[in-house]
Amino acid sequence: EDCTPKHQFSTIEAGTLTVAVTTFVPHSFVDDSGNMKGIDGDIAAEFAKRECLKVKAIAVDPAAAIQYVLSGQADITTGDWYRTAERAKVMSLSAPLYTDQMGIYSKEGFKNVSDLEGKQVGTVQGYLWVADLKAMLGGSLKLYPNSVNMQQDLSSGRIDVAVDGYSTGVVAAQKGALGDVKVNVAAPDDRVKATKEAAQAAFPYALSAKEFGVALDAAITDMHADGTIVTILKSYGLDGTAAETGAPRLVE
Amino acid sequence: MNAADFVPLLRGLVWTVALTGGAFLIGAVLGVPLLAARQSRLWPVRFLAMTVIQIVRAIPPILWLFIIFFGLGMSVMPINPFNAALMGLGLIAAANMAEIYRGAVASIHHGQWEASAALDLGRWSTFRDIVAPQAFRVALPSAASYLIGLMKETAVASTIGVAELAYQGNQLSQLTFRGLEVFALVGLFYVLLSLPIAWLSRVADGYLRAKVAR
Amino acid sequence: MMPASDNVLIRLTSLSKHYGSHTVLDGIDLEVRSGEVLAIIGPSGSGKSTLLRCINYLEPPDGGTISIGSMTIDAARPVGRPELSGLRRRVGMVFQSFNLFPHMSVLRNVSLAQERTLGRSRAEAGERSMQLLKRVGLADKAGQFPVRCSGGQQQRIAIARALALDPEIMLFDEPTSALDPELGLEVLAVMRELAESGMTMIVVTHEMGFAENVSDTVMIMADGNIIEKGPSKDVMRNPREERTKRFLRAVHDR
Amino acid sequence: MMPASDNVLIRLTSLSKHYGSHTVLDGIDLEVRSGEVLAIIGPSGSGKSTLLRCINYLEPPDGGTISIGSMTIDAARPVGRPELSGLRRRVGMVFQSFNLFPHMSVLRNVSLAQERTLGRSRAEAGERSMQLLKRVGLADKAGQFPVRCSGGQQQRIAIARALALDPEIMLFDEPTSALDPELGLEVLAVMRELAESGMTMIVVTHEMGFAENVSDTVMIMADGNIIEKGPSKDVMRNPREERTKRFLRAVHDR
Amino acid sequence: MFPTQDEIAAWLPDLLGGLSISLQVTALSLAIGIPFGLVLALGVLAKSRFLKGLSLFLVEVGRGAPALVLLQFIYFGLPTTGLTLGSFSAAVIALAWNTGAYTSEIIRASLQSVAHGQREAAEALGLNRFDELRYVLLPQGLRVALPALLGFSILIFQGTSLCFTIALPELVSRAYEIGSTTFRYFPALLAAGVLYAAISIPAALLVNHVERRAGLYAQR
Ligand SMILES: Nc1ncnc2c1ncn2[C@@H]1O[C@H](COP(=O)(O)OP(=O)(O)OP(=O)(O)O)[C@@H](O)[C@H]1O
Ligand SMILES: Nc1ncnc2c1ncn2[C@@H]1O[C@H](COP(=O)(O)OP(=O)(O)OP(=O)(O)O)[C@@H](O)[C@H]1O
Ligand SMILES: [Mg+2]
Ligand SMILES: [Mg+2]
Repeated sequence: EDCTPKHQFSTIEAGTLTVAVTTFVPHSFVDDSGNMKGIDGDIAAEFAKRECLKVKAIAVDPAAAIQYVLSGQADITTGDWYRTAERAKVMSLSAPLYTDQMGIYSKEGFKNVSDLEGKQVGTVQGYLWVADLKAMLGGSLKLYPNSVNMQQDLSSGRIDVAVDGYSTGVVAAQKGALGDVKVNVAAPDDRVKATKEAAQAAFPYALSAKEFGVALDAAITDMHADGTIVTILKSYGLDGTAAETGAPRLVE
Repeated sequence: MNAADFVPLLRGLVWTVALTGGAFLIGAVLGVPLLAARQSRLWPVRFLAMTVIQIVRAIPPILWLFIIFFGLGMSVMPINPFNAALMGLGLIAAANMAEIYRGAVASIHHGQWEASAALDLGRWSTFRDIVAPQAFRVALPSAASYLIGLMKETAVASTIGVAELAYQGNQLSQLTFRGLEVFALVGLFYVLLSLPIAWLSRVADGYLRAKVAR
Repeated sequence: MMPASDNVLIRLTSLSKHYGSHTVLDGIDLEVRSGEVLAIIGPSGSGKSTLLRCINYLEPPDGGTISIGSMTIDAARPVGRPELSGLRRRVGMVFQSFNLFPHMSVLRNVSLAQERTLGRSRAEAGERSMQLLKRVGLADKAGQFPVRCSGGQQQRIAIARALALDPEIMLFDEPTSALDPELGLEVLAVMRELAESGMTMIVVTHEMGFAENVSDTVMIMADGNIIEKGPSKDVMRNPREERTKRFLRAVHDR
Repeated sequence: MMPASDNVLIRLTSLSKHYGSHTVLDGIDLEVRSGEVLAIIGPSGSGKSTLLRCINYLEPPDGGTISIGSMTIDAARPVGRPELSGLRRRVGMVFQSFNLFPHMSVLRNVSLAQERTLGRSRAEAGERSMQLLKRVGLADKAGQFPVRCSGGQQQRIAIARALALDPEIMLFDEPTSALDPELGLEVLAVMRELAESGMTMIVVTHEMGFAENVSDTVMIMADGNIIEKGPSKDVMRNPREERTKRFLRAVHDR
Repeated sequence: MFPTQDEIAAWLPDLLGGLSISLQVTALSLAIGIPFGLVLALGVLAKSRFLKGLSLFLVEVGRGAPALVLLQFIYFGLPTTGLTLGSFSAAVIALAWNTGAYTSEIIRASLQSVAHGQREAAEALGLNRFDELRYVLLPQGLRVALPALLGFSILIFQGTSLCFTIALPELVSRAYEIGSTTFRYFPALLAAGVLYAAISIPAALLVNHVERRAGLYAQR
């Protein structure tokens, strides 16, 4: 099979892109047959294809995913990893893949951060807005390890409102998992920075993998230009606007 | 949920069983020399063994897996996630089994040791012919209980990439957005795995007890 | 009866044992001739069991020497494994509580040490074990587990087990005191038969009949010392020491 | 000695007990008068312990009745907790192996049941316990743990513990057979004193001296049956039954 | 691999907060679970078929099902029956059940290890069942059970990490949170591990000591 890679770089295992895949639907998961799936997964797979690499996907926990890359056992990890300044100290972060907006889930159809006040609010660990919400809501904010647990508590009424990735909510709603709960993008609010500028998702990779990073960034830029990313987003039921990431930035 | 959803769970089950069985075997075997060291006549050996047992038990399993997989795996030799999990859980099992053995050995009537010494059986024969078979019966219920606990503990292996039962359950719950049903099913699998262990240990205990009772 | 000091098989010199500050054996000197049957009697806590257990080093003594035939062990020096092993093969021991191995058949109880320490083959050991079980009248119990046997039977099995290593000396620590009169009798019969066959025996016992009629010599212990020792009839009928008299009176008054 | 059949305190009628197909008590009929001391002797396995243990329902019998004074328990019917409790307060029991509570002081061993079952205050129970410990000669051991006491002392404590509930009847199951002669003697002295004070006692024993000299009546058991029973001197010196003769001979021959 | 001094200083308040929750859950689970284990042990030993069956069921499910599943059921499952519990209560109930199931086996074995004569003596003295248990069997049995109970307590302490699935921010979840913001997962987990050890090891030494003290009566 004829295939010419676009760039010259090395991977951990020659000819193979090793990916530490966290389970984070719809962004990243491994399907029944062991293939990497999800928005991040499809993008990473497309990158591998263009660089003539086979894909080796390892399903791991987020903590281990980062450690996999740090310890040189995986090239990248997928899982809606946001670009932040703090994270960038430890790992390189690829060019932005798409933006993920803060979604407010409620029966009432809340859109504003101020609607959260005085309510029992739940959110999922790892998002950018967690710190701001914590500062704002204090004890009435509950933190969950993943969306499923939180959505269960939303339906059992232990929390009144949930804050989660907008895209996650859209997909859950399509699967009928949310019932009469409505998902809205949060309106910009000074108290929560994440509402003002959407977070950019990226692939973390090792600080030392300079050439690899160049190739990865180039591929992502190409995929933005040729509409691949929009197509992938749409295939998961999202509208394509999230692909308009703007310039790379690091959230402080 | 439909029948196809079972397939990954069953695949996860295989890993869980392999990991549980392997780690328990390592623990059951390594527990013996660890116990011997714990009971050594030389105090430094005794002290060292005690320290090892305490530290191994005090640190959470997930950390052991990280230390072995990323620490050892990076600095000494590459190691795959399954083997790392096997090593980590085997180590923990060894510490716990050594303690279980210790209790069992302590319960053996001291007349048995005296009779063995008087017959000049030697250390090895005393252990193999006299102490081990009797301690085995005493240790059996605790060991079975521990085995069941270990089986559930293997869930930590999913953090470093072993697609065992808990991982598959977690995955399925996220794909289907159905936490409760999936966990019910996963829980049922675990209970179903544990029942034969519990049952076998009760039967074996009863049988061995009957053999030495009037 | 043999002439005194002729043909000494066991010789203890100033054997002593302490637990902490408590002196249990206070420098025991003792000679036992080959073929002699020595009965040790005395009140509880006088050190009788400790003396027996020191002789075959189940309890290492603190000082003194133990000689069996030409072999001498000095308690003040560390004792090596081969020496210990040599000692224990020459000395068989029977306990008050039998201490049979409950998880093995009667036959295996008797065979095990032959295979492990004498290196006999399974068949050879089995054959010898059956001989011994016949001798104690229990050939039919060979396949049973010990719990299925009465106390008297268990003690006879324990005797067969100790005999299996072909010891030169047999030690008995109150072999009948856990048994009821009739069961004790069957054990005493086996012991009497053993004594008549010429076995050298040291027996801690409260069986006055045995002490008086079967044993050659009786020794009275109190507080870690030998108070009195002599031909059994003499000691049992005309004790010299006050302490002995008191003890024998207690035994008879019961 | 009292006139026969006068003033019966304990009456057993056709008391029976089976373990599976094995009959351990084969319909025992027995009367014990108030103040009488009955010694039970017999070979191992004859059912002596089982009989004692059935009398205070440690082992529920399968059939027959047990009467203590005016209270009657029918073994064929289920027995309620209050009845059982009434029975056990009237009957004290002393075991061969003492069975003291090792984790409690001697004093607490004696006090516990008074507080829990008679509802005495701690002070009251303590005072009574000290009286009893004095009576058995052990007031100075009150604060010790039982393991620190010799066997004979432990058994005397066990007697004090049983007496603490002011029972009308005391049962003893081979109270001296785990003790050496001198220690046994001190326990027998306490029992003799108790008998002289008029306590009704049933004693399973192999102590021929006690059976002959202290007890009023001796009863021989074999295979779950009463073989012979009568005034102690008669039975001990001139047994009628062959089985009794054989057993007594074994006892004397040892 | 290791956290820097600055990191430790920054993380410690958060981790200690998590530790305190872990400790509270552990303490309450043991305080409820061990007596429950005693009840289950007595149930398994009971003569009544029904009691025995029910106890066996509770024991086998309680130790067969992962604590995680028990947790999910009590927290997410019970609300469907109209009973809604807070995270903390749900965690305590689930872990107490788990504790009860495991310790019942330990306690049963230890009670059976008490010499038969002790039970007889207690009965002959007319002590009722409860007093027999309270004054005679338990004090002697617990001494035997102590090491096993401690081993199990450490497991439960470590098992509190599962409580995060029902939104209880215990120690390991705090380490994860630190990891997810800083990508310093391993050092954060290591710090958490050291905190675990800092509690478990002294606890083990203490129990060792208590064990020896409690055994004093058995020595001459
Ligand atoms: N392991 C030990 N530690 C401390 N003291 C001990 C130990 N073994 C025995 N003793 C003490 O040594 C003394 C002698 O014990 P020994 O068993 O030899 O007496 P004995 O004459 O056999 O008595 P008995 O007739 O009761 O068997 C006793 O006071 C006993 O308490
Ligand atoms: N729990 C039990 N289960 C089955 N059989 C038993 C049980 N307890 C006692 N037996 C049997 O009942 C018979 C009588 O036992 P018991 O203990 O009453 O005899 P004993 O006369 O007291 O003997 P010893 O002098 O040895 O104490 C024996 O054959 C014994 O094996
Ligand atoms: Mg002795
Ligand atoms: Mg008896």
